[in-house]
Amino acid sequence: MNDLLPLIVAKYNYWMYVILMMIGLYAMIAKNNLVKKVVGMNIFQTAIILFYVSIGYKTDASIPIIKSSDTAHGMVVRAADYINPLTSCLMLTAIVVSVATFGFAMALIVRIYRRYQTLEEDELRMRLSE
Amino acid sequence: MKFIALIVVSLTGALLLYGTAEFPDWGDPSSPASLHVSNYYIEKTYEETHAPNFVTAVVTDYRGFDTMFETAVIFCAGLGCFLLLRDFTGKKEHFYRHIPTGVILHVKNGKKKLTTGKEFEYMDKDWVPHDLINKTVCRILIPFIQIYALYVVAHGDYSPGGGFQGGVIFGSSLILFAISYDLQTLVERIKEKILGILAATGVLIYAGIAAICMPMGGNFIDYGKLAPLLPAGSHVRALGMLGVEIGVGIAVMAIMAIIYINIVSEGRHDEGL
Amino acid sequence: MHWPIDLIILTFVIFCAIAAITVRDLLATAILFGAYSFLMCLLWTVMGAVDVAFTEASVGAGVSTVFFVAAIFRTSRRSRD
Amino acid sequence: MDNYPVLIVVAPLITALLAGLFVWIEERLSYPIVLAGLAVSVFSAINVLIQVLASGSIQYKMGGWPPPIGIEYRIDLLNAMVLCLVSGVAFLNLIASCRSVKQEISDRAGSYYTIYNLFVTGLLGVTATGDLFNLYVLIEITSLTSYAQVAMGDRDRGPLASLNYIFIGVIGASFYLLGVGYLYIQTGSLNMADVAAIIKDAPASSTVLTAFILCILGIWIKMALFPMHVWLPNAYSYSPVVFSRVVAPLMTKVMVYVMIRLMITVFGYDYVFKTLHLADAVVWLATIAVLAGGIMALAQKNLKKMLAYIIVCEIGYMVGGAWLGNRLGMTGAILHILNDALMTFALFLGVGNIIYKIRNVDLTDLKGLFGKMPWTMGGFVLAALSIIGVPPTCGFFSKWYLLLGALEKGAYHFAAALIISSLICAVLFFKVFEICFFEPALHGLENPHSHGAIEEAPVSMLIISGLVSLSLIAAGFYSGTIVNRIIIPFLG
Repeated sequence: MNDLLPLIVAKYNYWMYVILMMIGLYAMIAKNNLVKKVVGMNIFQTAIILFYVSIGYKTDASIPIIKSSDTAHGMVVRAADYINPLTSCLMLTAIVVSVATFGFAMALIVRIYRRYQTLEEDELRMRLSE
Repeated sequence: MKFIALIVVSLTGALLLYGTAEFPDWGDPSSPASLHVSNYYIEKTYEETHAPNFVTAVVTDYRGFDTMFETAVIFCAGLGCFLLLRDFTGKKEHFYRHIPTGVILHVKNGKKKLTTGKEFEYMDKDWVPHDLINKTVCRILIPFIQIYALYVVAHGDYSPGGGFQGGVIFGSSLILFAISYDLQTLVERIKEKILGILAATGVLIYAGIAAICMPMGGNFIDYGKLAPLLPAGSHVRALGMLGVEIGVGIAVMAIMAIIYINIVSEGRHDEGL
Repeated sequence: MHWPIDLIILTFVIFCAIAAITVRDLLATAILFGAYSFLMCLLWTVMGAVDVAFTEASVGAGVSTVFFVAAIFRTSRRSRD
Repeated sequence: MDNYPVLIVVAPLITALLAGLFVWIEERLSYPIVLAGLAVSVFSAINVLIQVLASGSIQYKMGGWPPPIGIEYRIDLLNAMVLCLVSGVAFLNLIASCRSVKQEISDRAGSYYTIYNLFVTGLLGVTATGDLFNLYVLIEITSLTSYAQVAMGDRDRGPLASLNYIFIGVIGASFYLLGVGYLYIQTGSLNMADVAAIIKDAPASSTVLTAFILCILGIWIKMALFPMHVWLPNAYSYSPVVFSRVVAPLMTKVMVYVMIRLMITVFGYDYVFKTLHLADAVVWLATIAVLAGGIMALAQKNLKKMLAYIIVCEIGYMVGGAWLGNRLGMTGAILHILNDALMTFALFLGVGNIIYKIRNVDLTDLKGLFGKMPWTMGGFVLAALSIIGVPPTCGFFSKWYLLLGALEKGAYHFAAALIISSLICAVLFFKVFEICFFEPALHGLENPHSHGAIEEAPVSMLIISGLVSLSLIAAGFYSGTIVNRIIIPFLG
């Protein structure tokens, strides 16, 4: 049992992000209510951010802000002390993108409800066809 | 429909899990992702840009081009909400209650609004009457939220935070103002025109600072070339980053307010949550 | 060894995600969605990415939930599935 | 001035923001500002093309940082050609549709020009960038602006079409981002050339294979290749005229360019065709896409929907050509990017002029159009002939290369699909011409004074439509030089 634990720890984040993504994807495709689909879309995007952040993690490394001890002259900065700043930078952009899409999708939902008075996919299809 | 979804989900899930088979372990410092480029950032950032926070240095300086387009993305969202929801016609009829006598006035397509207060009270199914405790607490709280937001923008280089997070906090203080009072007071206090101008100028500040580097002889986002413009002896790149952060903060603050106002009032900017 | 915190929060995140999708009332979905964002922010703080956590907290838990509730205010709370 | 490569992308961005600012100060100024931005972009795109033709590929380091550290633009022949195409089409479209914007989006035309220019910035950035993550951010800008513009069109169906477009667009963009993540965890860098160098000598691992499948799947979804094309017909037919005229020719072609860039530059020619054995399956998928697009187009009642399905069919050509694996197929695919963009632009210009005069374009409303709008229909006929593949026009030459590539590769099913779809297009367009030419106009039914008098679209729209239709023939004549000067050296 005890050799199984490191294996789980080694890949746990990556299995979990796949499960989260699949929850989001399932909600986007199978759910009937438009708002639920939008929530599924946001969970789908947040799962990818989880994947990127878990790439950048290093065990017992501190947050990516330089310690005052390292800034003294002549002190060489060891890369293993800090986590990977690049993935954090990329994920700031991904969060902004997911908020922008989420805000715009909510505006669309308000607009659709104002015109059709329903947010259910099947009722919408009926009202569209008549 | 649910059956197709299950098939698609299980297929993509299997593909992704197959991909993770040969991943390096989670968190080991010798994985290729944390060796190649990210070591350069960790070792060289403080020397070159004098900014303690690596992430802000990478976001605004090394990969500043990405962040400019990220700000353009949030600008597109705000503009999209404005274009989609805004209707200038506005509601025609308004209801007022004359408080002393209790008579309800039905004003048809009145351009002029009666002054609510002692004499008249606004009556509308969306209009939420002011709650005294809520109003006073928020009136005390909002200035401190805004100061905190300015702190977050200003200290982007030193502590976690930066233009985008500060802008969102400032925007949410405006939203808190709209919720605690009512949307009408926020729209009167901060005109839609000012929000529109602030949103565009914020992103323009970012793109402008980046574009000024070109006539100064550098490539597109080369803050180093801005040295002649800034006081001598200052850390040019750190100041360039700060200027860009301020631009992002202004833009995001205005855009959060625009999106909220348009969603909550269905574009009529009269009554909302 | 601090990795147990990470595992626990990850399992909470998945429960929150499933709950946010299956619950019928949209306002409950909004609150669960805010909780999901907050737990994600907690997870990233544990993993050291503080900038991303700050952004997710202010944006995911903060402004997205406000847009969500504003949109529900203008549409309807009922959802058939 | 060596800043031209970045000027192509930044000029439309800054002028879009200026127009967004001037909307609140002086609304009338926003149109000239946006037009100036696109003019600067076209000018610098042509300069870059001349520089690249003269001295090989250009490298532009953002912020002065060397490539793997910072973002870089690496403009080579394929890049320069598509950049000129995108900026040229966007510029001409803005001139041609100034009046139709006023007609359809009257009260907020100024803000519309801002989002139009941001859309063009996104497209130009996608074409010019040499960085994988920067490509994702720009795909996101292109998508978000196109969601907004689709939602602004038809009052009733626009928002719903846009919401469906969002769901599928987000899945596509996120798959691409995931593919970049899998590449990053394997190579540690985001620059295209750097990643290619690391992948070339690293043993082929399952991570790189999954990264390839995810990136290509994401781009296929954004490209609306057959099984994933569900969003395209609604999105393109319910969007405002000015937007469908710029998105139809450009959006899908730029995504085909991105697919070719990923296949050749990032993953390498031999990795895609030697180590992987997907090429034949993809050519079969392209065949199905070509046939399905054609058949569905036959079933349409609305002209815009019909053209949307023809686009789905054209994408099948390009994907099939690129995946044939031999030089002829790839040449045909790249030439088809250029030709198809021009043909679709000419078609949608014609449709836009018709919509400007007659509100909706169901096939029954097109009665007697030749009498009423001779010049527009002339341009439309020329574009239709080019889509069918009649020799003098450019459509024939790219189909010719695709056909030769298919026969050389032995993919007879793809060659058969090419010919059958040309016939289907012929049937489609002659059905439309038959309605427009022979059936008498409905006298006095839809508008009182339509006794056969010529009701042409305004002159500005006609000049552009005529210009583009003539350019189809010019592109036909010059396709030889285009292939020899641009495509052969690029495939090198």
